[in-house]
Amino acid sequence: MSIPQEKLLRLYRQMVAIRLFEERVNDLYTRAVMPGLAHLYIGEEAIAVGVCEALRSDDYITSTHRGHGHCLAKGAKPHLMFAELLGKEAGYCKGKGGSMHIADPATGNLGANAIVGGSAGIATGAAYASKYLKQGRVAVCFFGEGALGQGLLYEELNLSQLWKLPVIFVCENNGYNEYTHFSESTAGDVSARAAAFGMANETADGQNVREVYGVASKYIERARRGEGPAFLQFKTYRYHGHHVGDVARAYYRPKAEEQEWVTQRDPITLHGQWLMDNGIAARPALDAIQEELIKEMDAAVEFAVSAPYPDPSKVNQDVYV
Amino acid sequence: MSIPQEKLLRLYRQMVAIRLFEERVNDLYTRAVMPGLAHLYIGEEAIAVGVCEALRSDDYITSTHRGHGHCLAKGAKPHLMFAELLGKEAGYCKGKGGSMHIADPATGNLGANAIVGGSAGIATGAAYASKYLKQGRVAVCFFGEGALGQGLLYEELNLSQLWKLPVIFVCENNGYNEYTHFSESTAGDVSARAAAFGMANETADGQNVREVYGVASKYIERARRGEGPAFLQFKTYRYHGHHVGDVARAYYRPKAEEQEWVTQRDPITLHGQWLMDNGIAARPALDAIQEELIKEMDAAVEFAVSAPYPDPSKVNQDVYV
Amino acid sequence: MSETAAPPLQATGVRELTFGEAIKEAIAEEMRRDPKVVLMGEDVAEAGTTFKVLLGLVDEFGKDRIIDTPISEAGFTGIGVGAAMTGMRPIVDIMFGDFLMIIMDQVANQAAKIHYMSGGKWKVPLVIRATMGATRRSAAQHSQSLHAWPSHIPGLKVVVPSTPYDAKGLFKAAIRDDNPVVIFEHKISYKKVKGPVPAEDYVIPLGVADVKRAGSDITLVALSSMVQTALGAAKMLEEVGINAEVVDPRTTWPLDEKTLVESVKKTSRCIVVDEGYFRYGITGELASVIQEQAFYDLDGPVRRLGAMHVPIPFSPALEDVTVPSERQVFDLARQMCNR
Amino acid sequence: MSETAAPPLQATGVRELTFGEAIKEAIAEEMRRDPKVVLMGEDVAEAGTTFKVLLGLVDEFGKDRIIDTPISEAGFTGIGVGAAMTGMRPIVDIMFGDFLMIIMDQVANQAAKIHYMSGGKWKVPLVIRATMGATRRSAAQHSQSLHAWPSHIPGLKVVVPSTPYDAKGLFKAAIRDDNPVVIFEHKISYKKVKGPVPAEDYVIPLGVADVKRAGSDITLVALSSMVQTALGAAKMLEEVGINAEVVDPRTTWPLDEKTLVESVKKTSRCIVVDEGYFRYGITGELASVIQEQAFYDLDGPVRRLGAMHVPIPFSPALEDVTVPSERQVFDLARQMCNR
Ligand SMILES: Cc1ncc(C[n+]2csc(CCOP(=O)(O)OP(=O)(O)O)c2C)c(N)n1
Ligand SMILES: Cc1ncc(C[n+]2csc(CCOP(=O)(O)OP(=O)(O)O)c2C)c(N)n1
Ligand SMILES: [Mg+2]
Ligand SMILES: [Mg+2]
Repeated sequence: MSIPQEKLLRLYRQMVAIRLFEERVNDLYTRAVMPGLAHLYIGEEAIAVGVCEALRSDDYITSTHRGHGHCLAKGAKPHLMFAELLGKEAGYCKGKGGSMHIADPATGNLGANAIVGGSAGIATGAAYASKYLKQGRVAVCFFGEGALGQGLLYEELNLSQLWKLPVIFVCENNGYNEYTHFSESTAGDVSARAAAFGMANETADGQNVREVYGVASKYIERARRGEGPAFLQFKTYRYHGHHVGDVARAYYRPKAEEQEWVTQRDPITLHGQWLMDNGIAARPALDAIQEELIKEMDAAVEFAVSAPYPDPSKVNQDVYV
Repeated sequence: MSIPQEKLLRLYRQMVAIRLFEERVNDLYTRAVMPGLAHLYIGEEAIAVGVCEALRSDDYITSTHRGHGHCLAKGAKPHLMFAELLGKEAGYCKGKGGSMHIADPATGNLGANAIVGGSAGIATGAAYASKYLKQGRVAVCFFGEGALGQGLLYEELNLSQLWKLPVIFVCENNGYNEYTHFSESTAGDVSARAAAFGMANETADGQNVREVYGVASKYIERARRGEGPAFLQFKTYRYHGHHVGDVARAYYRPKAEEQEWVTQRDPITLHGQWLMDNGIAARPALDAIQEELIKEMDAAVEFAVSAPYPDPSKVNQDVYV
Repeated sequence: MSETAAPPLQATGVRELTFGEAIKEAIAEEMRRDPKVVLMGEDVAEAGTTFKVLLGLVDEFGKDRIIDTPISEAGFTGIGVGAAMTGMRPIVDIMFGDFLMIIMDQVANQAAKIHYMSGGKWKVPLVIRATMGATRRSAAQHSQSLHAWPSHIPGLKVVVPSTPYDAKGLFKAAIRDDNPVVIFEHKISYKKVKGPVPAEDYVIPLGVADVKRAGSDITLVALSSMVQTALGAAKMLEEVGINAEVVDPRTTWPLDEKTLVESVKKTSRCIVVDEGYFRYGITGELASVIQEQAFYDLDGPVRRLGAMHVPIPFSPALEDVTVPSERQVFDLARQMCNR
Repeated sequence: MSETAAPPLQATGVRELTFGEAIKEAIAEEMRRDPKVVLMGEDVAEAGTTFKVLLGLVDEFGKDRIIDTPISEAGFTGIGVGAAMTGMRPIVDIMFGDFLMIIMDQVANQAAKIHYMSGGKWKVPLVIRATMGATRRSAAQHSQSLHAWPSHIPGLKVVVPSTPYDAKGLFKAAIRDDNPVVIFEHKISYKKVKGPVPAEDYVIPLGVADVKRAGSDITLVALSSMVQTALGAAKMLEEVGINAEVVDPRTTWPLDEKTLVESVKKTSRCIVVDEGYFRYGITGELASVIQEQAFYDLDGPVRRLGAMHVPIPFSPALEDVTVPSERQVFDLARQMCNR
């Protein structure tokens, strides 16, 4: 499938934006400016970007504890996300949600979720509503391979296939559930688990943003046509710790393995190289994109840091409609 | 596989015993002697009998809401079961459990369960203990195909395969979840759901007790050798309603369908015929077995009906050890 | 409040309906009003639920709106949550309230918190139907009354109706509410409890208690099936000259503290009766609220009667003694009024 | 009871340990005593749990006894139930107490009822480790204190320790108990709370409250983290001449009513403080029990302080006001003692 030039450049820009965003999150944590913890998406950018590029703005997504990339790729504004991460009133959730609960109706983001696999039903329900209301919207459920351990996922695979709902289950297989290699937690074959329900499925390289975009587009449009759900597995890797505090990782994964992915499989480097090799953009153009985004992200952090905290009196608002 | 003669006869006897037991349960309900409801196993006898015949007496089973057949096949005494069904002190559970909770450590019966799929973890846990304690015991988890809707089952399939536990998942597919045909609740292929976890699996005729016994023996011994769990699907049919009160069934399944199974696929008739065709037993011998069991069952009902109810003061005993 | 105790006088066509019929009518009326209302659960369509309460609805609304599901309570409750966020008003039916234990993450970690976690941006207009009540000889896993659990969780509303009139009005309010609402229907009441119900459309606001019987000597606070028990006890008490007031909160959350407290301030005595497990449940909260706010008007401690703190046994000889009886309420009330 | 408040004098080698170290020591000692004790959960082995509390245990006991599981809380809890029935003494670790919502069927429909449903024939010596406590900036799904839920269910025992000494003694008792026990460990206390712990083997029986501070003017009943809060408030109260008694039930079930009631009869005033949601939870039951049994000795109503009845917010500016503070306890106590 041939991807128009400006799309190819947007794929690059979006990945860089997420990378820069997450680097600043890590910095805010290290400088003790951010309360709590955060799970960085660095290394996995191609999945969120490739999938969301294939979605309409009124399509839905559900996200995870590692959700910043999904939210940004679906159109979230960095300054409102930083504000939420810092617990400020100006944040997407007025500071009530934080890193693991960014939600935004304006961009179809049904919310990140701190319960592993917890959003499988929500995404399936949004797909059900879209079908019932004949809206032609598709819902994407992002989840890590660790969610394969949650029974709820299988109930939703069965229900969505049975009812031919326009939901796409996107398994981001980064090889680890927290500090455990997924081979120690996962028997058999991942995609066979979807195939068992008669669900369309495909496994692809999560570090190649064009491949992700291509595969996602194919199944998203299929779902939009009413031909049913799909299960997509993308092989990827998280460069940083399970969360920002997970720095000494040698006991559960070799440094060499990390190095190999960072140096050989980086989705941004690979796509940038491809853009240059194919004469779509020269280095200066790519650098310019990065420069521009750095300014944007620094300004966004600025905004968030100087934004006020919510007044304590707001604590019991928004409990009920 | 060739089955010794006395085993072939015991298979017949056990099936007849369950049939006669259940007929009396239905009668006790109809005559308003039994409190509450019960789910009859009539039509499915070959599965419990074939599987339990392949088990050691110290092996474990977990049972379901439709559990009388499993309990009897594993060695439960009819008079103590009838007593439990009538809520009498002499019952297996002192009247505290009733039809859906018959349990008996003496026969390795970990208990029937009123939560669909609720015993998948218990059976897997018993298999785990057997492996850890090096006891060589196998645990069988009986469940109806409706339990395929419960996420817990998939968690246990993954865990038991991952840890190579000696547990056998026996899916009794009688085609209906209560009043809904399983095709309306089940997407894809049933045994593929186990295969997806890399689990050994086989589908067989649940009306042929010799076939059930053969398949069960093969996988039970394999599990006992430490080669891991298995998933067995047996196709069967329940002759009566979902429970004793479900009499007008035409709205969810055709009378003709019921008739076909009752007249063409009855496990007792088929095995009896086979025994005669193969010169293992003549009609009089089979009739004798039946006569003897009728006496035993009637005596068991007698015992239960005349047994006393527990004293109300016992109500708060057995809450804690 | 008391105008909701009996049907409004101007009510057109008041019929005598059973508790179950009133619930079915509420659902049917709301489904006619609003095409976004759908109901899903196991065997809800042709079978009309295990309790046969919804028989016939599928004929009017079809299988796209009265939806049979696989045996996946967590799965379809999750679908209900997502559908509620995206324009629907789903009712999920989990049959036996005991099965709440399977769906609590979807109910209490997801549905209850989404509005708050999103800073008020998403809402979840979901109704969860659950049943409650023992003495059906269904044993420990099919007889529980678990309304205390969702009542403990901020973000949920909990409805526990006792009469056909209340059931219709409260159920309609629950469906129109923009928050997740768990409604507990008493199984035995489905057929056993009858009462006048207007054919017309009416809603009973959530959070308004109802005085089911006015009295002056003692207040009996009761929910669901225990309202009938309390009314029965009140009759017995009348014969010994004790005039009991029976107050039904109707919803555990929001909670109409004012009506409860005013009644007790008036009578100076109170027994809270509930069919849920006795410990760390409904009676503890209600008794605490009352003693906190009416302490100086109380003659003695607020007393409580709940289901015996044991798993519910199968044998009739045992099960019947686990649920508070008219006799127990009568004896305790009489002793408190020392007559 | 009070002899358990401080380590027995004859204690050999009393060390200062953190709350987390005491729990690890209890588990290690029991695993040495009894090969049938195993522990399973997510990242419990090399990672020593998400909270690092069990670091090193796997080196001594190996991966067959400190078992890493998939992210299947219901799945491995079910395995724990079955294994407990068949000769093991498993400890299942569900990490954040919020995940209890995923396993409640296995805990409350299965483990809690099996002994009773089987007429006493099967037993389930299972320990379920859960955490509780807010102010870690983990937001609504990782900060709850849900000890009220299992406390509502007959058949379960519920342990809520507040000090390292109690944690070790109660955890060992829980492991040796033949019933299913849910133990709630306060996350912040793991590192923050330190105290003397004997190196020797000792158990604290479940169902025995402990007077953490003797006093005469008012009784502060508190559990877990709130014991520290109550003790802090007691210090502040001392400065204004109010002598507060702090009573820690230590287990919500079995419940040592006697010790609570005796204290309140003596002081005639009581505040119950808990970190769980305020409504239909721990404080309601404890306040009810106390007013039922000590009513005529009470100066005024039993008062309650619990976590604000809202989902737990992320922002520090909001989260901190949801948990009862020393200041709140102090102000309320002072007002009640009108000084
Ligand atoms: C139900 C549940 N169990 C456990 C956790 C704790 N936890 C948070 S993230 C995580 C690992 C998730 O691994 P994976 O799904 O592969 O996502 P990744 O972190 O690799 O992106 C765990 C166990 C949780 N949040 N929810
Ligand atoms: C978790 C749960 N959901 C629903 C029910 C109600 N229920 C009891 S039996 C049954 C149907 C079970 O069908 P299947 O598993 O095929 O067993 P069968 O009755 O056909 O033997 C249902 C829905 C239940 N007991 N537990
Ligand atoms: Mg992962
Ligand atoms: Mg079936």
